[in-house]
Amino acid sequence: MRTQLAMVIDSSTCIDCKACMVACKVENQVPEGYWRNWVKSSEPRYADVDWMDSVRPAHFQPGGCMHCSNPTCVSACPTGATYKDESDGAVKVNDRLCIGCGYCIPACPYGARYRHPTRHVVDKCDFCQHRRDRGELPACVTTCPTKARVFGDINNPKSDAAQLLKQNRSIQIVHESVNTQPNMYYLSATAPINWPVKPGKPDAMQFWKLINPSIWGVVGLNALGVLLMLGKQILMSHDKPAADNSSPEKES
Amino acid sequence: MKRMLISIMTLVFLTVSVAGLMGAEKGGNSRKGKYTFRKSCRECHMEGGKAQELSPANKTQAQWDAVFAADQYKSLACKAEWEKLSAGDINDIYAYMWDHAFDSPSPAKCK
Amino acid sequence: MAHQTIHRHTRLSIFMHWFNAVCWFFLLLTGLGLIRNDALQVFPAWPLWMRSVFGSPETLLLSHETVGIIWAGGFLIYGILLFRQEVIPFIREILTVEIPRDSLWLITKGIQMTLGYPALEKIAEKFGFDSRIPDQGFYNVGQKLFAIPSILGGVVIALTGFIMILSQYGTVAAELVQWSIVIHFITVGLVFAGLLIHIFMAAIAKGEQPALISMFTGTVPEDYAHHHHKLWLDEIRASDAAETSPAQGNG
Amino acid sequence: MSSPFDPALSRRNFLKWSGASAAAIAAGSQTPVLHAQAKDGNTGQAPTVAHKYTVCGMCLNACGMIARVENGVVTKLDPNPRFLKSRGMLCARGNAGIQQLYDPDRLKYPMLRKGERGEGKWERISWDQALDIAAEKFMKIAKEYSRCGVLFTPGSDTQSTFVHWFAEVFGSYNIATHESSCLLSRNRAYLDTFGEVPFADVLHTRYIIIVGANPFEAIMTPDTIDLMTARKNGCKIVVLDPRYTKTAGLAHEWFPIKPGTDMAFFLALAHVITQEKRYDQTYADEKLYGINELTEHVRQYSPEWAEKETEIPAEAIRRIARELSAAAPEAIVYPGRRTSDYVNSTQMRRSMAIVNALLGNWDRPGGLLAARQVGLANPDLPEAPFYDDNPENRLDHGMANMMFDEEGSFKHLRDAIIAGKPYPIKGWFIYKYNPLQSLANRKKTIEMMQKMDFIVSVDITMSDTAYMSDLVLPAPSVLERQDPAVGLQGSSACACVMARDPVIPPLYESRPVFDILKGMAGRMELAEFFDFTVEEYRKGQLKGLPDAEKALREDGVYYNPSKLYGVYDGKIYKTLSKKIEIYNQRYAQMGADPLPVYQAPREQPVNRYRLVVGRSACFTHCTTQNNALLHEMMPENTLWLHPRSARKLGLTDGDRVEVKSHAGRGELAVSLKNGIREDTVYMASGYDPLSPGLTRIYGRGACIADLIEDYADHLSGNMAMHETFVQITRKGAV
Repeated sequence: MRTQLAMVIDSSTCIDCKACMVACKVENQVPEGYWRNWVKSSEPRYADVDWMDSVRPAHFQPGGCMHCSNPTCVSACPTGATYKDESDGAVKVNDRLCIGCGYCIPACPYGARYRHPTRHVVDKCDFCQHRRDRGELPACVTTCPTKARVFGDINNPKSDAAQLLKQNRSIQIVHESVNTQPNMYYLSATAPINWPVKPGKPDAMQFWKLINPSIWGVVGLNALGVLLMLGKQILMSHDKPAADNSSPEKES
Repeated sequence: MKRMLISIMTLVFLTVSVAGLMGAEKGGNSRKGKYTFRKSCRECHMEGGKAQELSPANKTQAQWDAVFAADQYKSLACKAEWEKLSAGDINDIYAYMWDHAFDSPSPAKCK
Repeated sequence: MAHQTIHRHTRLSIFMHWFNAVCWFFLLLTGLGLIRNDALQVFPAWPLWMRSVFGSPETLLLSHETVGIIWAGGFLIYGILLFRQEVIPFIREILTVEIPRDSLWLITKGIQMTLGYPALEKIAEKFGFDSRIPDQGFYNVGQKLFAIPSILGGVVIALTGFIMILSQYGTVAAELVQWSIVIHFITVGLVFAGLLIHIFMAAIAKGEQPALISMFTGTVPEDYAHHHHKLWLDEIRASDAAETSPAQGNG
Repeated sequence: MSSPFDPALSRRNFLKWSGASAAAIAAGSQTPVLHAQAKDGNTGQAPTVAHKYTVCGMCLNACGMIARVENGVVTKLDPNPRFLKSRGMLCARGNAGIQQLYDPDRLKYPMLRKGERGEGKWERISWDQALDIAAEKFMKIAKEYSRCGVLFTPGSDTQSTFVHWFAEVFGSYNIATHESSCLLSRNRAYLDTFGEVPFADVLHTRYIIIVGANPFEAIMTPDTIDLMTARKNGCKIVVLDPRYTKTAGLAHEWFPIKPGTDMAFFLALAHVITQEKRYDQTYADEKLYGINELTEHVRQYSPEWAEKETEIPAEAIRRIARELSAAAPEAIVYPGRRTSDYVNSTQMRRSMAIVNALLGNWDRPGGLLAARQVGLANPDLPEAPFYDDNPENRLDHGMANMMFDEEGSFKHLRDAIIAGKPYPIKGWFIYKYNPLQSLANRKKTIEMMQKMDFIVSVDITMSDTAYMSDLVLPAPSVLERQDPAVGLQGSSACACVMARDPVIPPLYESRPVFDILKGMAGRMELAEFFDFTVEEYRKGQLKGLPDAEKALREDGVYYNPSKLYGVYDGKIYKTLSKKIEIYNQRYAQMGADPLPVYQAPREQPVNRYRLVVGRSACFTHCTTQNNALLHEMMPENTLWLHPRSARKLGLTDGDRVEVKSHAGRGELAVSLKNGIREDTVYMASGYDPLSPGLTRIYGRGACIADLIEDYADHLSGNMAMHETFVQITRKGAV
């Protein structure tokens, strides 16, 4: 079976220490004000109850790009710079093909993408490709104090991730409007579940999709017209060229 | 008013406890004792030295009391070294040993 | 008379024409190869093929951008250096339109091209207009009508392309880039649609071979000039007569 | 494809690389070191990558790290998986250690004050000048006021041992350590109960009560990680805290206890356990001293009584006592760390230690563990001289009756320095210590500084305390230092030895404090006492551990396998009774309560709120708020306020308020939080510095040191930081 790298996260062990966020930031030189990963937290919901009544436990949910199998970002990219890498199942950005249009940014329901302010391309998690090339785990996985993030090929039954997935009930976090088939699995109940947003497209992209058939149509029609005339020219070669000369002759 | 009362009570408490502590302390200068002990005794009483390694934390306060009881030192092998020390020096060493004994409030640390 | 040739294009114009043509084709094909998105691409195999031809998508984009810069840059330098000599006269020429005559040309020529002369004569008779195709200057109005939007389109294509390149090296408002791609695409589509007609009319259509040849030799047969661009020929003759300048003759 | 190690140059690679390395060495670009290395490096080729073992210094935990060094630039810090104490992890602060190294706010060269103190006018001087001045000024003070006229404050740092040594050979015993504002009351309580300060075997426990501690945010290795592992294994966690900390949020039960009443809870637990005979009688007979006195003493402290004090329901207290004793001995009352909270902190912690004693958990799995043998030796150093003209005692001697002589009490010392009695202190040597931000009553600390003739600060950045000093000396980060070996206690994980070697050479003109002290000693006729290198010192420490150097080189850590449980089998306790002293005889002798007697906290004035302080996982006290990587997590602090209290004050979320206490004032925004008691407010420490040298946080938020009033624990002299009540008034919305 094809490799599908994924994260299986036991969010009940997350203590919201933000080590993963800082580790990622350093490893990938993510600029100030931007993040490739995050920890979402549940708000304690005991506002109007008495202190001594039941207290809802806090819940923290580490995340990042979900490397979806049905990635809405990939279908938003006009150039194919954002692609699903068949070799490892990660969703990646080819920096050198990205023109920084940002069509993919609102297309991600998880907010996992941003436009890099100095590299001017879209940036996101790539499961620390360069670390994996060296045989290391992604920075967030390595650094996590409680090892809440388990990383591996879920299609390889021997991997920790696959085994964890097999042994536990898990959920994927999706927005109701589209099942992106994320490759980030959460074990047990994970609380701040409803934060993904409906994938959106910029107006320009919508306009493009709208007008796209017309443009192809105009070109196609013209091509057809030219072909017809060419055909006519070849088939109806007896159309008098002499008439061509009639005009100046008549005039002179 | 309440603050005043608390202050007075704290003061009373402190005086009582400091007095108690004074009573428990030996007369000598513990800091000087440390110095004199190191200078005069440690050459032998150290790891790999001629005699058993000694630190205040090797004995309880009661045990030190026994060591420094009158003329007790005369039964020790290093009697000659003791006699070189003045009564004040010995008292200082006693204070040092006692203050940092095994069961003292601040037992001597290895370092 | 029929064998006499008349100078029509300078060497530089010829060069610029073919420079434009080669760049256009290259940019069109590579640009089409850059659109890799199922919802936008009509020929999904094309980008894949293009990418493998160029070795990688990055080289494809890099080539497209490089040739794009050469194309736009070439015209920019050309335009700046020869602003007086070439640009102004050219613009003046393509903007000179005489509506009654030129609209009649469009109608008669259009009917002739599509339906043929007999049909033209019949229709002219029926609707009561002269079936003779009106005389034209250096460019006929069809060429003018293609020239104006394709020049404007070229500017738009160059500008939007430049914005896209710029956005990779500097901070450009996301919306500007987003709209640039769409406009780049649409403009290329429309200009290309016109281009198809230009190619047909100027190179393939019967009787246009002298025009095509002139894009290499720089000269046209006098009878061709007389037939297609009579007003221009008249002008040359008039000025020849006045100045007897050898430069304007066929040498 | 976008790997920074991809040697292929592309159209964007050049730009990308220049951007990336500019970010990485933003600060370093000014340094000769990096320039030199950049020249040496074969540009255009793949960078030379080295991985070096080191140990984190962002807090005192000392977690094992591997530094990745590319072309002489540290690019990433990763956890050392072989370092069992830190359980193969690195927290946010550890990851941000790289920013401390390359922070543009770092001090770069020695600076001498020009204008008034705090005016911020400095003159750059050479190291020779700096050391000459420091030596001359301290010798002058020694001559005029005795050698005890110089105060030394070494913070928690691997090289602080050299500051202690310097103070000893210089001849001053006026030393105040970080501990006197941190954990001394806990140490006192456990020392006076068990004769030793324990480590909790969190990993193997089945029931843990956490009070006055926040281990999921105040990250401690291995306790924090072990607590989560224990929780996964079914350990029950009960948290008492007036604030809904992350530890409270992840606990099975959380009780927002009334601040300052913790002792009532534990006395009530002891009440239930003794009344219901829920302790092991054989164990008690053999090991405990004073069980009968305790039973008698706590008869008055019923859960019903405690409910009135703590606001925790009596039946919950009774149930917890039963659950706790049922889980014993694999049950712990977590001893905690920062116990500088109330004026009776030692007795409060004593009540917790006593419950631990009743659980019989000492020296057993899942209980409290004794320190383990590490095996470091003391290097041979010359005997320190004795100066006869010195006063007999520390300046703060006797100001608290169970003070630790070698730690002192910053609070009492400060009072005595201001009073100038019993003798004056005129000089101050400060290393990694920042009382103007971290400790109560900033104004008073400034007042104390104004009494002094000469103050030297050795620091990495221009901290507030450095800013108010006369001579500021730049120190390197731990990544640039060679440090002596240190034995670490890792609870059940390990007892180990760590030692740092520089990952890169020191940046700018920074020098480790050892070099500074050695330089000063050489100018004070004390050269013979510093006639060694750190390397030689370390060799001396490791002389009894033949395998250590190899292990440190190959694994970055050395373990000395030692007994974990049953260390006390056949041994006596270091107490007067030689048993676990529930009833403390020495306290009785000196007139303190031999058994903890409940004292209600001071009554809360009307319209005042109790201010509590506490940790966030991204900040070590007040040292990392200005670190760019961590600053992003909390650009400024806010005042946590319960929505009902806010309504009473007419405040909404984000409103700016003035907070006032008897010590000072501050202005900041309020955050409405359900997770705090209505009578309590909380704010994070480390903001609104005096020093503009901390560019990111200067002028942001409010400073706890300006608000907290100065109280101290009666017994240990430890600072009491939760005794302050504040007044809150609206300043208008942002």
